[in-house]
Formats: sequence, C-alpha cells, structure tokens
Amino acid sequence: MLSQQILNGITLGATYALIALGYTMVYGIIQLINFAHGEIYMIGAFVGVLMVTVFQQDLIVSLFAAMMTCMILGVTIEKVAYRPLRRSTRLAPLISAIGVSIFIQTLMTKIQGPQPVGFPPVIADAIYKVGPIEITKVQIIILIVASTLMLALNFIVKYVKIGKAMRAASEDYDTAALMGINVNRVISFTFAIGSSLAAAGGVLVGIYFNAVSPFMGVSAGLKAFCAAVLGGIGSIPGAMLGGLFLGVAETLGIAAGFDLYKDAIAFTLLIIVLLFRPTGLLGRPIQRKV
Amino acid sequence: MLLEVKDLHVSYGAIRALKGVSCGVKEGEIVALIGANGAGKTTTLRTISGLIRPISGDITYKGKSLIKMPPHQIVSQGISQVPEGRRVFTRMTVLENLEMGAYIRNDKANVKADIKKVFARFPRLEERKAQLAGTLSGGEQQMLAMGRALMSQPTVLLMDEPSMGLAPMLVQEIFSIIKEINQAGTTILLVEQNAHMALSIASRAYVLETGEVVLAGQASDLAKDPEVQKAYLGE
Amino acid sequence: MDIIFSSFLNDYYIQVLTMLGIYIIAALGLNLITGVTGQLSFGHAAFISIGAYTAAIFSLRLNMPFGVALIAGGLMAAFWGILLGYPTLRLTGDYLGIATLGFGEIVRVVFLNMSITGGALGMAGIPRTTTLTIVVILVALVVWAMYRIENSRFGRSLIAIREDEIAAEAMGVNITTSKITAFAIGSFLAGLSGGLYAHLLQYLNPSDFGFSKSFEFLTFIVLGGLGSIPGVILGTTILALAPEFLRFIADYRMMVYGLLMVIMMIVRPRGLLGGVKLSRLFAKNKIEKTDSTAAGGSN
Amino acid sequence: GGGGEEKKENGEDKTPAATETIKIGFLGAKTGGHAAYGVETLKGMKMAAEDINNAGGLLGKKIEIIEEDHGSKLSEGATVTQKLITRDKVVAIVGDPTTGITKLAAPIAQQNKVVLMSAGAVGTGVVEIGDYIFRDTLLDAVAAPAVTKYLKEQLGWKNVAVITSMNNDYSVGLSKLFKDALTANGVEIVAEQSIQDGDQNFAAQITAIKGKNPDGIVFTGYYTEGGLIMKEARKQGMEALMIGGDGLLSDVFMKMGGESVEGSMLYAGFAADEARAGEKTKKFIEAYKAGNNGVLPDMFSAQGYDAVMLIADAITAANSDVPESFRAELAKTSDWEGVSGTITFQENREPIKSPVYILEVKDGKFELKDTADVK
Amino acid sequence: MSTTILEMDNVTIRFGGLTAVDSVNLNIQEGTIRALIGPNGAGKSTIFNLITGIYPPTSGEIRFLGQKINGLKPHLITEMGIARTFQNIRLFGDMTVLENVMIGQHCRTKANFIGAILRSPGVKAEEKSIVEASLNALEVMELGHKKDELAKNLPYGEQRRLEIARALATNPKLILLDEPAAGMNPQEKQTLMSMINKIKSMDLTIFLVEHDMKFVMSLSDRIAVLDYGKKIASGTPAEIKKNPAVIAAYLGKEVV
Ligand SMILES: Nc1ncnc2c1ncn2[C@@H]1O[C@H](COP(=O)(O)OP(=O)(O)OP(=O)(O)O)[C@@H](O)[C@H]1O
Ligand SMILES: Nc1ncnc2c1ncn2[C@@H]1O[C@H](COP(=O)(O)OP(=O)(O)OP(=O)(O)O)[C@@H](O)[C@H]1O
Ligand SMILES: [Mg+2]
Ligand SMILES: [Mg+2]
Repeated sequence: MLSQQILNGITLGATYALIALGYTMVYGIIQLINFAHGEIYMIGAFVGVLMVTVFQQDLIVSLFAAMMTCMILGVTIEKVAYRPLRRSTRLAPLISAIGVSIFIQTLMTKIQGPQPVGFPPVIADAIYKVGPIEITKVQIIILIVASTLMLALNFIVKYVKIGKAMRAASEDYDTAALMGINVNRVISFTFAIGSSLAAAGGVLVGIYFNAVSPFMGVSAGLKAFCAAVLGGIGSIPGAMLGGLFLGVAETLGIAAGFDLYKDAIAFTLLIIVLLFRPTGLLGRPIQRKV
Repeated sequence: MLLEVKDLHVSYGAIRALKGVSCGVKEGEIVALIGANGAGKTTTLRTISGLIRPISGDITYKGKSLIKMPPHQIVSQGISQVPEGRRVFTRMTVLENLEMGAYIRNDKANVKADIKKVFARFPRLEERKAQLAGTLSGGEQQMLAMGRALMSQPTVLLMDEPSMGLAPMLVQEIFSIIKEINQAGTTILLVEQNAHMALSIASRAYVLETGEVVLAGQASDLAKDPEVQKAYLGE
Repeated sequence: MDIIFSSFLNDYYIQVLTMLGIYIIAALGLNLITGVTGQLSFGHAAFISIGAYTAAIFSLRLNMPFGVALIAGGLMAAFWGILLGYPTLRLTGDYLGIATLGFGEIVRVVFLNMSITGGALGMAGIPRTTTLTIVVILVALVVWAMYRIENSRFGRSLIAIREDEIAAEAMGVNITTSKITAFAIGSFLAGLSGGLYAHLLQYLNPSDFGFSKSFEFLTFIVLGGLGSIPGVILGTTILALAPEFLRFIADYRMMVYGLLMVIMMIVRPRGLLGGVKLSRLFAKNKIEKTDSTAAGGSN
Repeated sequence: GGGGEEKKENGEDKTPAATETIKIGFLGAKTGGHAAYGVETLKGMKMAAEDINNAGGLLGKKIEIIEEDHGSKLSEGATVTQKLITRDKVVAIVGDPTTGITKLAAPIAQQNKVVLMSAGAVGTGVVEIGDYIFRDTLLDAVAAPAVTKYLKEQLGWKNVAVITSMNNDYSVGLSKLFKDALTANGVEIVAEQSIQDGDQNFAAQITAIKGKNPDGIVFTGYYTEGGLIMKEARKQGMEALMIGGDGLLSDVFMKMGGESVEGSMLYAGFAADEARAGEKTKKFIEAYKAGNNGVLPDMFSAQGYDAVMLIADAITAANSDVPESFRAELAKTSDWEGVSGTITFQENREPIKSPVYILEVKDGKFELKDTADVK
Repeated sequence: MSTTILEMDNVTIRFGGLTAVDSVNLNIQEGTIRALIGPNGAGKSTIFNLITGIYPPTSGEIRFLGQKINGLKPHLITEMGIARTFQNIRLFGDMTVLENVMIGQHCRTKANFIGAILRSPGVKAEEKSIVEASLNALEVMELGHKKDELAKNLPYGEQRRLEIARALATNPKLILLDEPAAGMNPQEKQTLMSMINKIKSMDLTIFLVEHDMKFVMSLSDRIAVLDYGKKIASGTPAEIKKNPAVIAAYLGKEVV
C-alpha cells in the first residue's frame, strides 16, 4: 500500500512539477508570481478536450495543439499586461496578473458554463502489476510525457545560449541588453516555454482525473506555485523536486489519516522547509555582501 | 567621424539631462568626456547604447543612424559599453559573466582564448573565477566589468568611469590597458572623473556642464586650460 | 447617527458603505505591513477570519458585549500575527509572502475542521451589532492613528526597513522588533475588521477567507498606492464598490473587473495615489513628482 | 448603538403594490465556485416566470425575475440580498441554493419582511431564522435514515466507507446524518475519507478505502466529485457501488464517471425520469431540454422552478403580492404538486417531500430503482 | 596617552575556502583619524562589516571601549557608538533627506507606537529633539538646504555626504567611512576633506577606507595597509609612503 501511495503521489507530483516549471521560469526572469499561470493551465486542458471531442484528434496532436495555443496565449499576456509594467514596482505586475487571471476565469465560465466537462477517454484503461504496485497506463503516459518535457527544458536552459541569456536578463535588463541580448525576445521565450508546459500539464491532468473545469487553475496553480517555492523559486530542478515532494507528501498525508488537513499539509511542509532553508530546497542562499 | 552625436536632447520626466549635446569619435581615437557630477556624461553614453530614447537629435555610426535601433542590435554593430557602477551579473560566477560578454560571438575556441587573455590582464579574476560576482569586492567587480566588455571584441568601446573604486596601482594599470586596446584597433569614448589621467591618454576631449558641451578640443590643450585645471584637475 | 444615515441612505447603500468601512480598516492594516514596512503578506484574510471567529465566539458563546468581542478579535489576530511573525519575518520578499499564504490556508483548513466554529457548516446567528456609525467612527480612529504612526519615530523606522533593511539595521533600528510590531498592529486591524464583518453578516464560513480574499486586499492597497493612506482608502473604495457599480453589465461584471485591474495598473503603475502622503496633503505641500523608473538609492 | 436592528423607514415607498410587475429576486452565484448551482436555479426560475406570464401573469401583472450574481462570496451575498430588497423592492427572493448563504440572507429577509425561499438549502438551522423563511427541498434528515434502512435491508450492505467533502456544508451535514443512521442500523463504517469540492485527484483516498474492502461507498458530496471518485475506484480495480444523496443527481455524474458509475445509487426528491414523470414534470423536462440542447434538468432547476411556482400560487391564493399576506398562504401549502415532487410545509415550515426516489445509473442514465415513503 | 577605542584581536573571516580577513590585529586611538588602505579585494570593506556586526568573525575578538562586540546584532553595535557609511550607497531612497538623518537618531530615542498614537508632551519633545539633532548633522555636512528633497533625487556627491550625515546622527564615538570620496571630482573631495576634519574636531574617532591617496595621506593620523586579508604595514602617512611592501602591493609608482 505504501509503495502504491508513493506512486500515486509521484504521478500527482509530476503534474504539479509541470505547472511549477512555468512559475519558476517566469519568476526567475522577471520576479513575477504569474498568477495567470493557473488559468493558462486550465485553458490548455480545455483546448485538449476541444481537440479530442470536436476535432477527433489523438493524444499527441491534442497535446501539441494545447501547447501551441497556450504558448501564444502566454506570450500575448506578457506583452499586454506585464511588459508595460516591467520597470515599475514589484507588486504592479502581480496585481495585473491577478486581473488577467480573474478575466480569463470568468471568460471561460461565460463561454463554457461553470460545470466541469468530462475528458473523453483517449487512453484505454489498463492496469499493469509490477510487484505489489498497480500502475495504470495513464500514469505511465503522464510520467513519460512529463519527464521528457522536463529533460528537454533542462537541456535548453543549461546548455543552450538562451538559458544563460535568461539568467542575465533576470538580473538586469539594461546590462543584459548591453551584452547584445534581445531582452524582449528572451522574456517572450520564457513565457512561451512556461505556458506550453502548463498546457501539457493541463491536458495530462484532464486525462488523469477525467475532468476539466474553469476553476481547476486556482488550486492547481496555488499548489504548483507552492511546489516552485519549496524547490527554490527560480530553480528548474527545484521546481521538479518541489512538485514531486509535494505530490508525495500530500498523498501520504491523506493515506496516513490526515485527510481532513490535506490542504494544510502542503503548506505546513512549505513553512517548515522555508524556516530551515529560507530560499527553498535547491534555491541558492542569498548572499549578503555590502 | 566613426560615431557622431548631433544635438542630442534627453530628459527624465521633468528633468532635462541633455540640452543639445554634440560630440564625436574618429576611428582609432581615444576621446574623453569629462564634467562634474550630474553633467550628463552617463546619460550620453546610455543614449548612444540605445538604453534611453532621446527627445530629439541624432546618433550616427559609420553614417548610419542608431536612433531607432534597440540596444542589442547596437551591440551587434560593434559598440560595447562598460557601464557606470559596474553592473556585473551578481548571481552569476566570474567566468559566466565573461561568457555573457561574448554573447553575440559564435567562435567558441576564440572566446576561450580571449577569456585567458582577460585572466592574464586581471589575475585577481582568475583566482575568483568560480565566485559569484555579487560577492566580489568593489574593485574586483570593476575589473570584471572591464573584462566583460572586452569579450565582445568591440569596434567602439564606451567606458563610464572605469577607474572608480580602483586602487592606485590598478588605476594606472587600467589606463595603460585602455591605451593598449586602443592601439590594437578599438576606438574609445571615455567618461572619467579622474580627468587628469583621462586627458593624459586621450587625443581629444569634451567638457560637459549641466547637459551642454562647454569646451572641446585637443586633450593636451584642455589639460592646460586654467578653467579645466581648477574645476576638474584640482590644481 | 444611524438615524441620520438612514434618512438619506437606503439599507442597500448602508450595507455597502458599512462593508466598505470594514474593508478599509483591514486594508489599512495590510498597508502598514506591506505598504509601509515592505513585508509581503499574502495571508491577510487569515487574520480577518481569526478576528471574525473570535469576536463571534465571544458574543455568541460567551455573551460578551460587542466592544469586548471586537477587541478580543483584534487581540487574538495580533497574537497569531506575532506568533507567525517571529519565525517567518526573517524570510525575505516573496518567501515571506509564501509563508503567510501558507499560514492563511492552514488557518482556513483548521476553521473548516473546528467544531466550535461550526466547521464547514459555518457559524450562524451572530447578532447584527455592527452599524455604519460604529464603522465610520472606527475608520476615522484608525486613519488618525495610522497618520500619527506614519509621522513618528516608529513609523520612520518601518519605512527605513522597507527602503533598505541592512542600512536600517546599521543605523540602529532593531528590525525584528519593528517588523513584529508592524505585523501585530496590521493583524490587530485585520482582526478588528473581522469582528465587525462577523457582526454585520451574522454568518461566517471558512471558505469565505481563502487566499483570494487575501489577494483582494493586496490589490486594494497596490492599486491605491502602497504606503499612501489616502491611496489605500481610494483604492479600497474603488475596488470594493466596483463589483456593485458594475452590476449593470451583469454577466460581464467580473470580466470587466479583471480588465479594470490590468488597465488601472498600466495607467498608474505606482497606484492611483502612489507617493502621496497624508501629512504632505495636510501640510498643503505640492505633490512629489518623481519618475517612476528611478530606483531607490543609487547602488 | 443597536440601530441596525430596527427596521428603517427611509421615506421611500416600500409597498410593492405600486409597481407594475411582481418582482422576485434571484440570489445565487453566476460566477465563482457555486456558479453551477446558481445558474441552474436561475434557469428554472426563468422558466417558471415565463410559464406564468404566458398564462396571463399574476393578479393581472407580469412576474419579473431580478437576477444578481454574488460571485460565490458571502459578503456579496449580503449586499445582493439587501439590494434586491431595498432597491429592486422584490416581494420574494428565491435562493440561495447553498445553505451557507441562505443562512446569511435569511435574517436580512426576515428583518425586512420579504419572503425567502431557498431552492437548495438542506442543512439545519434555516427555517428557524424566521417566519418568512422557506425551502422546497428534500430534507436529508428525512431521507438519509430511509435510505440507510434500504441499503441494509434491500442491498444487504454490512460495512461501508463514508466519503465527505469537507468544504461543502451540505456534504458535512449529510455525512453526519448518514453516520448516525448507519450506526443506529448496525452497519459498520470501516473507512472514513474526506475530499474537497473542486478536488480532482482521489487516488489516495481510494487506495486507502480499497484496503478495507467495504460493501459499498456512501458519498455525500456533489456529482462532479462523485463521478471522479468512482472513476478512480474502478481504475484501481475496486468493485463496490456508491450511494449518495441528491447532490449526485446530474448528468455530469455520468459524464465524469462514465462506465464507472454504472449501478451507483442516489436518492432524490426529483428525478428527470421522463418515463415515469407526471404531466407537469414531463412538460418541465421537455421545455428544459428544448432550451438546453437536450440536456436533462437537475434538481436545482426543478426546485428553482417550483420555488417560483409556490410563491406564485401563494400570491394568487392571498390575492395580494404583499409578503405579509401571501406568506401566510405559503405556510399553508399542503400536498402541492410540483415538478420536483409533492410538497407539504409543516407547522415549522420545514418541507416534507414525498416520496424519496432511489435512482440507479443504468446504461448511462438515471433510472428509478425504488421508492421509499416518508411520513 | 589617549585611550584605545577599538581593538581587533586576531580577527579572521573565511568565506568558503577564501580567507578574506586573516588574523588582523588593529588598535585605534580615540580622537584620531585612522585609514585602512590596500588593493581591491584586500578585505577592507569586510573589516567594516565585521566591526558593525554584518558578519560574525570566524575567529578572533573585536572590542569597542574594552567591551567585546563580535556576535552582537548590528543595531546594538550602533547603539554602543559605532556608525558607518557604505561603499555602495545605501540610502532610504523614498524618504526625504531629513527623514534619512532622523533614522540615525532612532537608537538614541525611545517612543514606541503607542507613544506615536497618543503623542504625549514627552513624545512631542523627543520628536523635536530628533529634528534638531538631525538638522545639526545635516548642517555639518552642508546639506541643510536640501532637507526636503527625496534622497534618491540627490546628485551622487551629495548622496555620499548624506550617508555621513545619517551616520553622524546616531551620535557615534567611532565612525567608519567606506570610500567616501569615490566618484567625486577634485573640488568635491576638497570640501569633503574639510568636513571630515570638522567631524574630527567634534571629538569623534574616524576609521576611513579610501583609494585616493592624496585624500588619505593628508587626512590620516595613522594608516594600516591590508593585502590579501593580512595587515602588511601600519604607521604614519610618511612611513607608509616609503614602505617598499606597500609600494609593491598597492601604491605602485605613483608617489604622492
Ligand atoms: N533615472 C533618472 N531619473 C531622473 N533623473 C536622472 C536619472 N538619471 C540621471 N538623472 C539626472 O540627469 C542628469 C544627468 O545625469 P548623468 O547620470 O548623466 O550625469 P553624469 O555626468 O554621468 O554624472 P556622474 O559624474 O555623477 O556620473 C542629472 O541631473 C541626474 O540627476
Ligand atoms: N560574502 C562573500 N562571499 C565570498 N567572498 C566574499 C564575500 N565578501 C567578500 N568576499 C571576498 O573577500 C575579499 C575581500 O572583499 P572586500 O569587499 O572586503 O574588499 P575591499 O578591500 O573592500 O576591496 P575594494 O577596495 O575593491 O572595495 C574579496 O576578494 C571578495 O571577493
Ligand atoms: Mg555618470
Ligand atoms: Mg570595499
């Protein structure tokens, strides 16, 4: 039972991680808690449903379409709502992000109604037994897709030039520009990647839990954000670790009988971790040099 | 003129920082820009690099206007800057900072060789190469900012107070490096509080006061000018 | 005085204005923490709920007078503010924000599972003792107190912490004590506001105090102008009334509300009255015109 | 200063008779977490108003539904109630579909002497608030014991798992009723799990329950989570059936659960069962389907419809649209035929709806399995 | 023989593998101007950070007026009588010049938030004394006329002077100045020098880090030289100028 619960936790954690990556990347570069990110994830899930039901597409095509749509959406939001605020106080874009989030959520409620929509089965139910653990096909697919995407991302950020440009831009736009970096493009790129990962998360979660709803972005977004901070916000491996950690901790917490306090588990853990590691599990400690 | 600034007007909100500045650098020259605090020296350099949009006026490089160009494109034209206040990437290591300087270059092998050259010039940086730049001492950061600008192999190098916060020996060192890279073919526009040193290596100089050029001429002539001596050389 | 109000206001307006006053009190509390001291708090709703439930229990279960219940609510919130503040206020910036967000969620879950508060069923039957008169008087008192704090030794130390913590400490400010005090006062006001809220609505439910309510208050103060007392009042007024004024567009109401937030922020990135200080208004000085791009200090 | 408790005379004319239409307010959410219930309730209300107006209106006037959204927020719930009463001068309010906001709105309605008819509140402590407060729902306190008896005697369940949605007051209340009834009937509760409305992942809870191997699952929350829970249960290879309250009654239950909810049972005071429905109900179902792309109505729309109709009938009976007068008529309602069942208001205004329908999911549809009578 | 105001006893600090300050011994006599010079990265600013409690030393002891201060929090050290300026200016940008200086008076006054709200006569009097003391400090640095400007709007040189004024307002016995003349032109440096002399005449001890040798040599009573965290020389300006080790490590051929 324990190993089974851990597997459940890892699957849940993998989806948290996918969303958390977007938070962490955007935070890493413009120090913005992008509250609209949860809504992008929600839109991604709906695009997935649309592709599967209306356009009768398979998983891969639907996933791809959702990622593309959200890529455009994320980049547009940045351009319209955050870019004009790039040089103002830290909290200004945060408020703008909350505004965007309210807008998208109510728009979606209006378009498609407040009811959740079922996600049609795109993957046949199948259970495999590995020792004492039962793993479903859906779980396997989620784990494969999530880890592939994360590896790809890690590669881009670590080894491709733009990754370094992201770090430079995150510190100082002007000086980054003086290095020949097109800061606007780098930021757009960050939103593009982050948003498409969230979309992938949305589709996978939709398949895993069989449902999507206009409100699904709120709590998932919050949890994922929590995961990003837990791992050390700004750190990509941190987001992955934080997501998995949170998913497993939450699942085990429920299994251990703390189900009443499920939502509190994640946050209690978070506070405890922060007290001992004030910048998260993998966050770089803040250097105090004067 | 290789780089020419014509009748530049810049303001920060209500504050008018430049009121019609004109100056220029010929190929191969070192030109010094001196003036009191707040005269507009930094503003001039930042406008050339495209970080500030002027109200009016023109900046041309090899006859082409830079006014509408975004900063990263200006860099790829060959104009680099050592910004005021060092502005190193504090959360990146010394080595990574240098690599950022070479961002627009694609010749990996030569970049490596150039990093070696920078280390040879500033051995202190090599000792600290894995340290986060934010924890360097003030002077070490200044060396890093200088090394980083050299990494882009600029045609024109704009330098904003490169000697600030450096130990005396290093000040001399920095000026001889500036001369050296100039001799190797880089054109230099130098902003300095240390007018004494600046005038000694520059061929020409401009004196800026409250957003206007009040004096211009050969550096050696200006060094002898009594007004300049009194105000900027402290003699 | 209630008679006077009701002679020219109908019950709907009285309800809306009373609620607005309650919000202003809580917003001023958050402003002291975030706007003045610069400490991000994403958990203000938790302190409001602590105050609301405490006050409700005092008047409903312990039959205490309204005034006692209100003060008890404020003190209980302040107590938890201090308890949370001690370990967490050494966190910087967003990490502190997250810790307070987490605290807010924990408080909500605890209320959801507590029997004395009725858990998920909520707590009903609280007497409706909050009146517009009481709220107006309290708002006036709080504004007056905040204005005095702003121009005091204590208030200056808070602003210094916001501007540069290290420099403040090096100048002899005990930053821990100052931050905790600010946090306690801010939480007290949240609790006070919660008590009023409970005795206006007569019914409390933990789901009403989720993180989105905390962000609502953050929005009030940022849009109004962080650190500016008139700004906070204006921001709260506009945003708290907007949902009511926007009723005429019916189904598009919340959509427009979201857009409004984005547009107002872009038009006035420092908030509607950012940088406006009440003391300067009183002194009839000209409003400071500073460029929004200018950074603090010059390091 | 206790001024807030006195009824205020604003110098404004408060007698509704002066208006051209008879206004009934809708109190509910069109946005936010409770929107699903509010939107359905409103649909039912509008259909009722249309039916009444098409039939010539009430006392020669038309009925008008004033709709306001409170965005699922308590504070706005209070202002909306106040606005409906003070500015729109409604004679009655239908809503809120949830117990919480009903409890919040009821004192305001009571103080202002406006009838409030909740079309969804099932928790305790609602009608006690005052004599202007009504509801037209099937009370769980009545249904849960009847159903418990049924599952023990007819289905032969000896041990069950109970799942509660902790942030749903309805679910928390119902679970308590069920647990009491289960204990009283000697059915063992082998596992207790909790979820929250809006959750989508139930893997941990199901894994935990599966270990206890219960005969059935009693789930007291709403249809969305119910469907997903069963999906997860089947995914993990559990075979037990689910039984729940009318919170499960919606097509969404099948949409969410698909195959997995086959055989699941629930009780309801309303079933969109065209085959067995009475004339009135059949017409309602037809009309609803016509306006909603063939989707079947749920209990919220049916109860919203009935609420308006109940009020209308009381107004006709009293021959007055002044709440003071028709309130008394409303309280006398007895064996009233609505689309959601037969309603009688007891002495204390608590409704008795009979019978309790036990429905079962069969081939992706709700079908009547049995009925249990209520005294 | 004047008293020793500050003693550093074998003070060392390591950052990871780097020993930034290495077994430094230093004594400063009351009422003097002591300079600390050395190449970039020698550890000068770090010594200031150690004295003011920003970093705790890895080993060694720092005593102020005979009392051990290492391990104390910065605000307590300031309260005991040590004030400082920063190499990278750290003003309270959105506060006025006067308010910046008033913060300096914080540790010499005591009204809390209750006092702030009630504003008793005692509190009012205290507030008045804060303003007076602050204006005095501003006068010393010749910034009185700028008191209502926002600190961030001052030109660079004035910002540096404001930092000193703010430090003076803490009523220190010892004041640490980290590169106070950096970024100033010769004229401004001249004014600054006379101000520092004025401060000295107010019975304060000054500990100064600066790279401008003309400035250092003409102001200081004694100079210590640091290189790679170690003290390599100590003496009067005249002695230091001639010290071959110092010339090699720091001064170079520029003989001042
Ligand atoms: N971001 C800004 N906002 C407002 N005013 C500014 C800003 N930056 C510079 N200024 C003002 O513009 C004028 C020119 O400043 P600039 O920095 O170009 O001077 P400078 O010659 O480089 O001086 P320094 O020797 O101090 O570096 C000054 O009056 C300054 O106060
Ligand atoms: N927090 C830290 N982490 C790691 N290394 C540090 C840290 N602080 C300082 N250092 C290192 O310690 C050495 C001393 O730094 P310090 O700032 O004291 O030099 P300095 O003498 O003030 O130099 P400058 O004249 O250039 O300001 C430097 O080499 C610096 O890189
Ligand atoms: Mg400059
Ligand atoms: Mg230094």
